[in-house]
Amino acid sequence: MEGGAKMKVMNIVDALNNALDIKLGEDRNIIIYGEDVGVEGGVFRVTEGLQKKYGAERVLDSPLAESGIVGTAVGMAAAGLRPIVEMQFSGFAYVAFDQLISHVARYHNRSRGRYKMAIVIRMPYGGGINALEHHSESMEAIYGHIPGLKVVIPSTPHDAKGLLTSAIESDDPIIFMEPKRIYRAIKQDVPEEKFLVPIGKAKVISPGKDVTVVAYGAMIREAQRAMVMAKEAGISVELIDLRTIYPIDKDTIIQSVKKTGRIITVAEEPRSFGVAAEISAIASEDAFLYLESPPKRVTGFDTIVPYARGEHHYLQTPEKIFYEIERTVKF
Amino acid sequence: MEGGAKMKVMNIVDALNNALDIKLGEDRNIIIYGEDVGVEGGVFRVTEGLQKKYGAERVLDSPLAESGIVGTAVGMAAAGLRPIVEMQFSGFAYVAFDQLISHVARYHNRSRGRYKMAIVIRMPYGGGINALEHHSESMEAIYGHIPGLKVVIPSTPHDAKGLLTSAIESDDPIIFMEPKRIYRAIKQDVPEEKFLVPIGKAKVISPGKDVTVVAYGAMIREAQRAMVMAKEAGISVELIDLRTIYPIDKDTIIQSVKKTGRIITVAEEPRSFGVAAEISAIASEDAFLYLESPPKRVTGFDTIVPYARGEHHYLQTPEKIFYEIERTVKF
Amino acid sequence: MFDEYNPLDEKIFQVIDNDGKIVNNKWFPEIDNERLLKAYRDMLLARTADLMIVSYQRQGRIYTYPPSYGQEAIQVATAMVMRDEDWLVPAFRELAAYLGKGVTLKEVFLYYMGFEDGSRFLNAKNILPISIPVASQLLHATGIGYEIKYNKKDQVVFAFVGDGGTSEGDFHEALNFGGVWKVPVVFIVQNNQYSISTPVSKQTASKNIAIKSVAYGIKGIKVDGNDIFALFQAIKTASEYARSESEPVLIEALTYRKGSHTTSDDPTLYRTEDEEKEWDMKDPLKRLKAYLLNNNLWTEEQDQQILQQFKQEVDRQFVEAENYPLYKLEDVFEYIYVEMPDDLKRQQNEHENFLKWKEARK
Amino acid sequence: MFDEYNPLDEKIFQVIDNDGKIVNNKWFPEIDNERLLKAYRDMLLARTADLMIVSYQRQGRIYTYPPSYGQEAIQVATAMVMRDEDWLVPAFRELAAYLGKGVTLKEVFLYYMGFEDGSRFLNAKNILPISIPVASQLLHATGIGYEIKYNKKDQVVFAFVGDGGTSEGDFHEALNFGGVWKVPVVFIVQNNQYSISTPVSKQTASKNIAIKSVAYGIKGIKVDGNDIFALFQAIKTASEYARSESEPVLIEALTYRKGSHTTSDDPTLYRTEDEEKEWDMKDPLKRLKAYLLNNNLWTEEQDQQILQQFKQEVDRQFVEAENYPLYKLEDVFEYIYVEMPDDLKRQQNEHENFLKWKEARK
Ligand SMILES: Cc1ncc(C[n+]2csc(CCOP(=O)(O)OP(=O)(O)O)c2C)c(N)n1
Ligand SMILES: Cc1ncc(C[n+]2csc(CCOP(=O)(O)OP(=O)(O)O)c2C)c(N)n1
Ligand SMILES: [Mg+2]
Ligand SMILES: [Mg+2]
Repeated sequence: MEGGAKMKVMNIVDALNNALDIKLGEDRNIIIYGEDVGVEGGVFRVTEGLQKKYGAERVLDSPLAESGIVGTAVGMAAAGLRPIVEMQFSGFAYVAFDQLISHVARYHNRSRGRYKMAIVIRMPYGGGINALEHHSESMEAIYGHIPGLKVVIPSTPHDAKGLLTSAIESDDPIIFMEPKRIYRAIKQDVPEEKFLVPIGKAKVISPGKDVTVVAYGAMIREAQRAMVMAKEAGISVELIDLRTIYPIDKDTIIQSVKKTGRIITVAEEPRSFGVAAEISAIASEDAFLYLESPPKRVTGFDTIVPYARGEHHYLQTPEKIFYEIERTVKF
Repeated sequence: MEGGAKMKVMNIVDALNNALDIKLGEDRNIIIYGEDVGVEGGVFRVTEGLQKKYGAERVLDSPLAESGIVGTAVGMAAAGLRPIVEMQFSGFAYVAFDQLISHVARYHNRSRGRYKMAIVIRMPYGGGINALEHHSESMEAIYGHIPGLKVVIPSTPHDAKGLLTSAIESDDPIIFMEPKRIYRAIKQDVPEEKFLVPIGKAKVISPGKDVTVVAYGAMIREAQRAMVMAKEAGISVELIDLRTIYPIDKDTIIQSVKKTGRIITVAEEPRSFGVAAEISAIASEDAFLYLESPPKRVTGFDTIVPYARGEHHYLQTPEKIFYEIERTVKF
Repeated sequence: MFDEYNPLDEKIFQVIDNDGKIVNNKWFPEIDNERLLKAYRDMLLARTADLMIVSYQRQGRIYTYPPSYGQEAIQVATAMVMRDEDWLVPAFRELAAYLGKGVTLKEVFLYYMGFEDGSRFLNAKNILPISIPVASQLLHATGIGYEIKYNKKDQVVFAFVGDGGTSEGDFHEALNFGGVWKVPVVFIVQNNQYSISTPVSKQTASKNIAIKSVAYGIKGIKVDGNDIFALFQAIKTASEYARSESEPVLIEALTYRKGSHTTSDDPTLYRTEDEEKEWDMKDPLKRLKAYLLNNNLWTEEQDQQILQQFKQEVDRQFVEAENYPLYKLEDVFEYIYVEMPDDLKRQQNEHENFLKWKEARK
Repeated sequence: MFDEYNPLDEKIFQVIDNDGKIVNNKWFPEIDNERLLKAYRDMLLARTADLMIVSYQRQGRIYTYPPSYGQEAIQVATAMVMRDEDWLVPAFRELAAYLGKGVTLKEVFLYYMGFEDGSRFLNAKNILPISIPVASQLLHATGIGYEIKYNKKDQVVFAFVGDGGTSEGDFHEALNFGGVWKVPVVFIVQNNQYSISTPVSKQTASKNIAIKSVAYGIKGIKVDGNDIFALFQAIKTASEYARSESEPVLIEALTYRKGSHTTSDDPTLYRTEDEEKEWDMKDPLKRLKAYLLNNNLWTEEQDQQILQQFKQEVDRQFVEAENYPLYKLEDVFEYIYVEMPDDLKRQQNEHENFLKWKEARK
């Protein structure tokens, strides 16, 4: 599909902006709003230039109120629009949780199919940018646990564009979490045309045979670095980019574990009750007889993400991942 | 400790009321408020009679605003009071999530020990009472995932009193979830005096050797019924009442699994990213070599809790638990 | 009207008194007799249904229900003004308004019998389902208002909330967004004096609720919520203003929940009989009936006759609802997503295997 | 004063003009010269520190910082009124107010260097830490107010929020609870015209922000936020009222954020130079300085001299902060709970094992 396509070098911000631009051009039901997304183009500039191009009725600055942003999106969606809203940082989405859980996630069911919540809720998340408190958290497990939501996290510019496009075209509500730490860190050739990366499908980034490493978002890059270290140590890693938190791609995970017999999940989140726990549970439930060592979680501690100066203690590093890879393989 | 104590037959509502009464009497820094907890004594009557006894300054009806209730509790706690607030149903606590996550859970750390959040947030939760939407959910995993909170769920009148008393005396903020389905269903002799049931300690309700069943809240009763069926089928179940969701009592779980080699978690919550996943992960991480069958989750589906007429499809029944016990033992 | 009845002055807009006598000729609305009689019948039907549901509930034939009797005038007046294309955004205590939008009693019964299907409201155009989290629905109304404005539609949104609901942050955000976005939404507060057991005085220290419009730069008015003439006039004026100016309006309608909060509530814990009696004299149905009788538009015989008809109709639809097909396992899964994840299908299959096992064991 | 400057009339309370001339003798406050000079010095120190932090940030010596210069008068006036026992509940742009409460510059630097320790404010009595989630802190203020009332203490709470913050539900709930509970809280809105790039006109349609007090049945006043005399008078009157009546007050202080939203923001995207120039004429520091010079209370020489002192002091404390001990692994765990769960200790040990392994590999 992407073979003959015209390509352009993009970072994740470019890719997201490009996906929004294409979809705004295609579908006049799409409305983008949130705090500072209009005139300024968002604090990370993901919506830059879109208000100029599509007008302030379609790309607008809202009052500073996240529940208001998400709640009005529910009404817009019920009336047939397809709002894409931004939470300035994922750490400020909590104010909108009631609208998210009670309405965004439930309206389709409550109205028994009458109203579709074709809403995308974008939010930068994760640590590593020396930010103030509340700007560094990774709460994807909470969204994953809420029935009615789908949760997507890209790790590359290519996927950012393809997944966001799928999210916008989805009739289900999507929590679209953007690993802001790598917003501009990775550049890649991305097709200029529209294309889709399917929601709910993980990607085997590189096949291997000794151990499966599942990661997503900014952790992919760290895991890749760990993979290099592992290779040097003679360990062959199968790296999987989860890409979607829910619905989680069990098949890809299970298939991989059945091959490697070992699994490690790398995530920025607090450890207990997190995504990594779910993956360990899946592996031990559905690939029990194939497991040669305990499924391992390489995650943040069960602590609040430290302020900038302490973050390095909390964040997963290639060394830490490699350390756990080695321990797992030697188990 | 409870040996010579005077006992009284109580249901869970009585026991909670009694714990509140004793603590109100002991400590004038305790303030109870929430929607309809004063004059009416709460929609489930847990605070019945307390306003009359302690006055409307200490037991009061607040405006209808959960964020307001939790947010003002943060200020009270900072100023040295020990507020106990009620969310009328756990399904309405979402409105208060920002105050819960950003402040209740974080103030002690943010102020580096200067301010303690000695706050108890009580909330009836769970299904099985033919209620309207939002009145039946079980979102304990979300609270468990939030660093800074502790999450407690009693399953008996005795534990309700002992755990609530510990929660009130704790200097850490406690999410106290009350299984409303069994509010009045279980009666038990409970000491009239104050006593504590420690937070963070699970209880082995009945020892067994073939399979460990972990449950909590209203699911204990269902699990006990399943245990009877299992016994008839010649299966010896070790039943553990988790009592605290976080900090989860890994030691008790691991010890049990090392003995039985098999583990099942029974919970009302949606399956993915839930408490049961955490327990499966713990078992497979820390008792890997002892596991003789895949850890199993007997939980709700990853769906919104159905309205009253469909709830029986969703809720865990003794048969369903027994079915999974049998499958696990036969694995 | 908004100037004359500025909520800052604490004036209440009223047109008829407790005896159904006109006290405000200036603002007496033009309503032809047929329409007026229909309004009366609609109020009576809602009240009849309401009271019958309460007794069905006592018989264990339906689950918890929040009765709305005493508040019918507000809802029927809204229905009178509301066009087919207009949107209704309910809270959870607006039986007469749903019916006015075309919802069937059967659907309402299904809802309170615990079927999501009762929440689809397929026979009514442009209506949202019942919303339980207090005040949250007001933001949906504002969002719909945005769509109306964006697509230059000739529509107005009527959104309901209770007095207790005005304390929630979402009330504030909905009116504030509405004011900034300038959307055609009529926010109607049914101030029935209580939020469960909590009186308005513990809910807010503001002089009244209509006055809160000032904080959002929008119009507001306080209306006698048991006076169908005043309500009709106010809601009509508000909706015309909202429609032509694309502006929100806040209406506070003073009324009283004559029944309990829900069928599981016991109002004697927090209300006095005296208070209930006082409000009984202001009963909206009695007042309209008095007006109709005074003006020879209606007779006691007609009243009795139609009451019987209504009772039969309510019962017929109730029994129909009782005979609704059983809730199937697949109903739990069907509408959670538009595109159902494979794993949900697996969970369903897994459970079906259990059910087969269970069946086989018998 | 509240009656004379009723926000419904859109009046702004002002005492001196842009040139430091008294325009309102009636309300000119009694402040002795020493106190006034101290106020000026405090404003100057805050401004000096602010500008220096911005340049430290450019040098990469501190992380993102939200400058408050232009808004010093509000904060220093609050500090002048605030007693030791009173509570300060900050948002995140109140440098001068923290300093006025006894917080050291070093602590503030530590905070923005990414140490939780900078958030403890140990040298200041009755102050909450900086609060990032917009408007959420106002509820804490109301809660503290409840404690004051409950324990019959002689205290007032001063709580800050921005214009953008007034849109959040928590603003509404805090003022509403405050009104119902009748607590001694002075809510101060620093209306600096913008919420990052979003102007107040997109934030609310209400005539002004002070007017929102009406919705909560409390007093409100709109003050020139760059006029230290007016601010002192208003905040003093408000705090006396709050203290004696146990009632909240809402103060809107009109000002301008002269710098960027934070050091990562670029105001040229959303503000014009003309606008910035216009506000430059209203600069609170200039106005007070003009008054002092006019009245021979201060000289340019003194100004230069003290500025040099301040610069040295700021730099001294900054370097001290830079030499703060490294952030240790145990600091991540220490204060998450009062009673630390065993598993957290295990996580720490586990990580220490990794660190040992890492060390050994070198
Ligand atoms: C967010 C939220 N909190 C609590 C409840 C529980 N509850 C249901 S109705 C109600 C009172 C509502 O009072 P009001 O808004 O005056 O409406 P009324 O019931 O009088 O019609 C409460 C507290 C809820 N449904 N939603
Ligand atoms: C709940 C929440 N949403 C978003 C943000 C991100 N944010 C930080 S400051 C700010 C603007 C605040 O504007 P205002 O209240 O006017 O205060 P000012 O920055 O002008 O001092 C925003 C949107 C936040 N901190 N909290
Ligand atoms: Mg009410
Ligand atoms: Mg501002």
